[in-house]
Amino acid sequence: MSVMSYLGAIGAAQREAMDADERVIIIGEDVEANVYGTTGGSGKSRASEGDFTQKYGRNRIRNTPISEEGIVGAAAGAAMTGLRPIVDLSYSSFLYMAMDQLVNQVAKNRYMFGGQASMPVVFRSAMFYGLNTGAHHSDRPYPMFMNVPGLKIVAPASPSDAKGLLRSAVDSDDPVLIFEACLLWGSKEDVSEEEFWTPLGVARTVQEGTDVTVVAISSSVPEALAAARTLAEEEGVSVEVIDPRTLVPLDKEAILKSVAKTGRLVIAEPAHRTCGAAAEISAMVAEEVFDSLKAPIARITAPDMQIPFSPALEKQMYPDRVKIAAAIRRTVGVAQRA
Amino acid sequence: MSVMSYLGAIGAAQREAMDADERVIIIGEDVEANVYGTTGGSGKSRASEGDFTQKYGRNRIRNTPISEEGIVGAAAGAAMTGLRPIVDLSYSSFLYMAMDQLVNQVAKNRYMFGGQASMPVVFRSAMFYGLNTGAHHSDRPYPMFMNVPGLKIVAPASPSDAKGLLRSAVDSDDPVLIFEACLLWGSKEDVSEEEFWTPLGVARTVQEGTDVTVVAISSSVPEALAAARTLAEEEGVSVEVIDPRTLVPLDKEAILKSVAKTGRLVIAEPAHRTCGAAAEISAMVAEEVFDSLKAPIARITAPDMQIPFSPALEKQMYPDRVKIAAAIRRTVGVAQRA
Amino acid sequence: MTLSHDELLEVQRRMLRIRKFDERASKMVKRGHIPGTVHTSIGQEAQVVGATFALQDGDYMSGNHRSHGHPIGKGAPLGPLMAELTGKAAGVCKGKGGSLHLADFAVGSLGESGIVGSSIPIATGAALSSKVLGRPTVALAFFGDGAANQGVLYESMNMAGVWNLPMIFLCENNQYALSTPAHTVTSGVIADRAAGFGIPGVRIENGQDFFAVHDAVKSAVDRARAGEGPTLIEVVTYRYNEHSEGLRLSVDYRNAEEKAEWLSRDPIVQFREALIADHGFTAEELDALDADVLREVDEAVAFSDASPFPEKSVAFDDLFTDTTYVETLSRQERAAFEQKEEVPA
Amino acid sequence: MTLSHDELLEVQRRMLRIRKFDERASKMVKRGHIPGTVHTSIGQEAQVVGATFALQDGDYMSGNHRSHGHPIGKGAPLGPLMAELTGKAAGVCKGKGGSLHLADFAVGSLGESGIVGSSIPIATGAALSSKVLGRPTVALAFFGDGAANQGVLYESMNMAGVWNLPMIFLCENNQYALSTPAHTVTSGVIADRAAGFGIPGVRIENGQDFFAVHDAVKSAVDRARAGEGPTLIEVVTYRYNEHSEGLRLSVDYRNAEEKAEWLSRDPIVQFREALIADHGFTAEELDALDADVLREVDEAVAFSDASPFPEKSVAFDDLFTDTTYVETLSRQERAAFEQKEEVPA
Ligand SMILES: Cc1ncc(C[n+]2csc(CCOP(=O)(O)OP(=O)(O)O)c2C)c(N)n1
Ligand SMILES: Cc1ncc(C[n+]2csc(CCOP(=O)(O)OP(=O)(O)O)c2C)c(N)n1
Ligand SMILES: [Mg+2]
Ligand SMILES: [Mg+2]
Repeated sequence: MSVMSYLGAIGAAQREAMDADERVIIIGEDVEANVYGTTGGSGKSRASEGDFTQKYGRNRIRNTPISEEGIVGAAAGAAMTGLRPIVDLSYSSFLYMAMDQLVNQVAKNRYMFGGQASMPVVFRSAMFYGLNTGAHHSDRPYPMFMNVPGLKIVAPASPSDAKGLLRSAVDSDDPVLIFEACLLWGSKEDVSEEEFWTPLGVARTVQEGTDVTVVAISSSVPEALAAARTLAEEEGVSVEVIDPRTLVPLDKEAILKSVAKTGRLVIAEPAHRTCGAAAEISAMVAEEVFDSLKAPIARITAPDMQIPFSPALEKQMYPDRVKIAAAIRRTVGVAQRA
Repeated sequence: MSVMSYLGAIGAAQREAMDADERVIIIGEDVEANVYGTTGGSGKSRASEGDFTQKYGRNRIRNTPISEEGIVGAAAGAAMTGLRPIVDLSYSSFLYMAMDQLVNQVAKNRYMFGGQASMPVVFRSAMFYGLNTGAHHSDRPYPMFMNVPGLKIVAPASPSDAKGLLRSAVDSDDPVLIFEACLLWGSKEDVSEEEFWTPLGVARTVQEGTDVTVVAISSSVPEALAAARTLAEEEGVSVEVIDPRTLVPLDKEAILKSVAKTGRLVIAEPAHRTCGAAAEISAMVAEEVFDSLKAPIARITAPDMQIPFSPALEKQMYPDRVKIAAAIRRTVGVAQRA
Repeated sequence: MTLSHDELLEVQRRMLRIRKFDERASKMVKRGHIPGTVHTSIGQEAQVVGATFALQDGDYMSGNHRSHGHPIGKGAPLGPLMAELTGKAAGVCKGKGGSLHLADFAVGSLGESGIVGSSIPIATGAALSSKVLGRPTVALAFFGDGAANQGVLYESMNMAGVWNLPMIFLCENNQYALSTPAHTVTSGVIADRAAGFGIPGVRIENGQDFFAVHDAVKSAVDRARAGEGPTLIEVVTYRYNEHSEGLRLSVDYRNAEEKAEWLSRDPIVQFREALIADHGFTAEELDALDADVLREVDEAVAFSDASPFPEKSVAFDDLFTDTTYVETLSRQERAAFEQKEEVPA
Repeated sequence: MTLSHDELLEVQRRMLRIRKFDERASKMVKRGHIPGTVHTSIGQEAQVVGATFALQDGDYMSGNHRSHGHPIGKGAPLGPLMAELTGKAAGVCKGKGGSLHLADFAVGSLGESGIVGSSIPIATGAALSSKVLGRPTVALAFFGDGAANQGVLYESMNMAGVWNLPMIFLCENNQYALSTPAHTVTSGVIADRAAGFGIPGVRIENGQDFFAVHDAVKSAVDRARAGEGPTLIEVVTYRYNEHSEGLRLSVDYRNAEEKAEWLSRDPIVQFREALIADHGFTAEELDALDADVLREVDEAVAFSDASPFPEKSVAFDDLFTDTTYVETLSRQERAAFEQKEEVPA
């Protein structure tokens, strides 16, 4: 065990994956100079030297032109013919550039070709919201990919998960999109320095509780935990916090079981509200365990607005502990009134 | 009044809009030769001659290269500088090619620039599912655009709405994506030959009822109506069928009122299930009128699978009257058991 | 390079197979025996086989909506291709791809793309694999004059150029993209676009001449295999049929004179004449080949006819390599898709 | 063409404004007075003003992440630009765009794009408007050497070529895209890419020379306005600062020698020397200009300082032209965003 940051854990997983399998390559803009901090030396934080390039060479660390559509397509073609690329797309807002390749080729080829192709490729990108980078650099677009069958979708919320889920993603023979959260880059915890794999499709119960279930996604997980602590301390409310970790496939059983137990559900996520992951989880619960529900399901999300640049405006756009706590109170309170 | 097909109604609306305002232009692949049947002469069905080009000239009927990203971006730039383009993107599956322009420019510019820009542009595309055209030509991607604030989204289900909503879309100073359904192309009804505008954001109650609300989208509307008829005749169930017509902005009040009355909700749409419009409507209802609900909300959608080519496989992928009727029975039955 | 007698015969066989296969497919669309539509390569056979015959086993290729016959050019048997067009279980993609999204990995076909331009980077990725893994294979992307205006082509050419990939970009310039004449939407000359991306560009004016196409592609393939990088080749050719079978446009965008001129230079007829005039073939031998190919096509149709349609559940296979995903589909959903009216308890 | 004494003075003023504005912005980022980051044009002023000064009022332009100063080149006042960088209500975009997504419609700036390459077709669309509506305006897209590998550039060049649009594609080749040297990711020469798209391509080797840039852009603008179509211009230049302010990379991807060489050819110093040597300006006059510009920048900062931050509710404006949409946000949602704990009844 050693203390690792979220960003360091990603770097460590990439290094392990590169060491474990020669077919793994890293491809992306500015990966050679380690601009985004996951192809460097230390594995603990932004590295002091760009030593993935030194260690693995330019054949396997491919610094690319700014051509997202071409890069994603080439990675898909490479995955169909023997490589296992990790594509670093840096900001999640750049995924749109490659949307055709992601939806029409990466997600569909295996299916259309009746299983002749397999597509072992990982697309990493970071959601850079909350840092006053404006509407072009603050997107959290994972929900739109959830509507595309054929993509596995991962959103790690802790350093351990960032490491373990990335290893599973690289070893998966199916395409995986990993949405990292730059707000979590600096978060730290003890992480095993051994190799380990966190399975895709298995939720993590971050904290057990009995009064209400909070399903929280990505950077909403620490906020939900903080809200849960406040409520436990100040109001004696027992909150169960669940982090789905992978959004496709979704660990429905874990969520349903928890809601069956608590009877109440709050969902928190940083994406826009309409057709978000929270909508899906809410609908799924309303279908499957309707009779267990004691109160309306509450969603705490970003509103259906773009992200403004000004620090006076941006902060209010995301779920935070205050909003999540308010929603929990409302959910528990409504039931008390009933 | 005259009998118009859905496709003919689109052509009629385009002609009216071109006549009404010189700034309206049509831009797209093969529009000059009227390949997709909405830039031709008769306005009633596939036209016998490509007379939009004759009537309005090549300056306003712009046959383009196959460059969707460029076309959409150019239309956006043109809309910001005085034109009011109608962009014909033919198949909805081609929207991915232009995703960056749609999400990062079309949806965001007005907001980012503090209102300096306006974006009066319409993007038409047809969802070609159900015709054995395979996974690259069968997408129904409107839900992913619902997660993008800044786009108005329209899905007409009848010839009248196809005409009236398109006129409102062209007259809107905001960007509108219209998702047509080729399964409806041939559907016919009496449509006014006068100019009329169907407002965006107002649902249509297709049929009133008291036992259960069915919200149906696009080509699911006629299927829902057929299911409703069967249930009324054979089982005496009174079904209210609502067609939201515009998905953004969504007429929430109409849906909530209906569910408050019936206490039961079935949602039918042709898109994939996860994070679809049905998920959003379900979540919205579970938040807002939870106490009125007498039964679980049911979604009838395409499954989270790609679309296979073979006619032996494809038919089962979409909501139809049988599945919708089954869901209604289940929803009503559950309540009866309660 | 010179081709042997057997090789020349094989070339003519493959061109004929494509022609006869597509002629049959065209009829089958009209009779409703093939669902949806097909886009034929009739008229473009020299361009297709000129290119595929320059590739070796193990080399990769990708195509577009008009490439269901290109695996034939690379030696694929006809039966599974025809069964794919009819949506049968014995189809090369189990009936899930159809004419527009057909792949035949056994002959290196990484797939067509119904999305114009979209498969170009796929082949480029196959060239990248070859390079990274040190394999001697090359990759070739087929695309049309219409696709040549998709930006991803230039992203791919740039990547292939800067990484010196073993890649051939082959533009099938049949002069029209659906109803749109190439010259009305294409600024400059497609082959000339290579230079700005630091790679050689070749334009073959007579794309109906197998030898012209084959020579150019063979040189490019040899260069690529020798580690000398990518080439763009534009082949000027003509499709005889409408854009797709069954499509009826009210506007006649190609004139009769033009059509007649191209028909007079038919690639298969020309090649046959050359075989007899210059390569010692007899008319009898080639007539026998014609008959043989017709028989092959009949057999392919029989193969397709004999195949059942896929089981309904096949629609739920192959999305992912693991099957756990299917189990996450909701109970209602699975029930609905089996058309059951009641949910399992 | 020759510029008048006043015009030459105005050129130097605008170049100085960009330099001093960006130098101040750089400090403000480091002190936390500007949130996020900024990308400066320091070192590239001749290229910016050489281009913008060739445009007329009413002409359009679009830019990228490094173009917040380009409106200055087109004559915009500094205050609202600085207030935009600080996220203030008086910002030209009400503080909603910031340095990366700034537009200034008053001077024809249709906006920067934080997405590399993405604003190129926007300017192309403005050129299309000019053409369709018969207006005499032209449009110019600024983009970097990195952006030159985005496919949408070639889609746009092709459209502009085939429609003969009044359009200038201006590549600011500062030789690096973030940490990546252009030559390692660019195959061929950017300016040479024009030829394949049937339009003229010009490469200006000395992009530090205002006159060289201005001459080339002016000719292209004149051609465009005369209905003779688009031009691609590649200007070789250099950015003095790191990619963005505050960014610290562990790898030094540019060597000291190279930096020194470029610093020795500073565009503003060169232009000043030319003004004195060839155009009858005095050192005093130009010193006064320096001081004047410093004062202008001080005033811009004061303007920004004096402005309040926008009201929270401004975050909910401007998505659509109509306001009904905001009313459809759910009650919970609106309550949450006002940080209220209880839902309104
Ligand atoms: C991205 C995309 N845009 C548009 C289409 C519709 N479409 C299908 S084929 C075609 C014409 C293609 O022309 P070309 O590339 O020259 O190939 P050809 O059919 O002539 O072989 C068009 C516009 C498509 N399938 N994909
Ligand atoms: C589509 C997209 N990909 C990547 C980035 C990240 N990024 C921002 S600036 C930049 C370098 C741009 O280089 P260039 O176009 O040469 O402009 P310069 O910064 O040199 O002026 C990169 C890679 C981005 N903003 N958008
Ligand atoms: Mg063609
Ligand atoms: Mg640069």
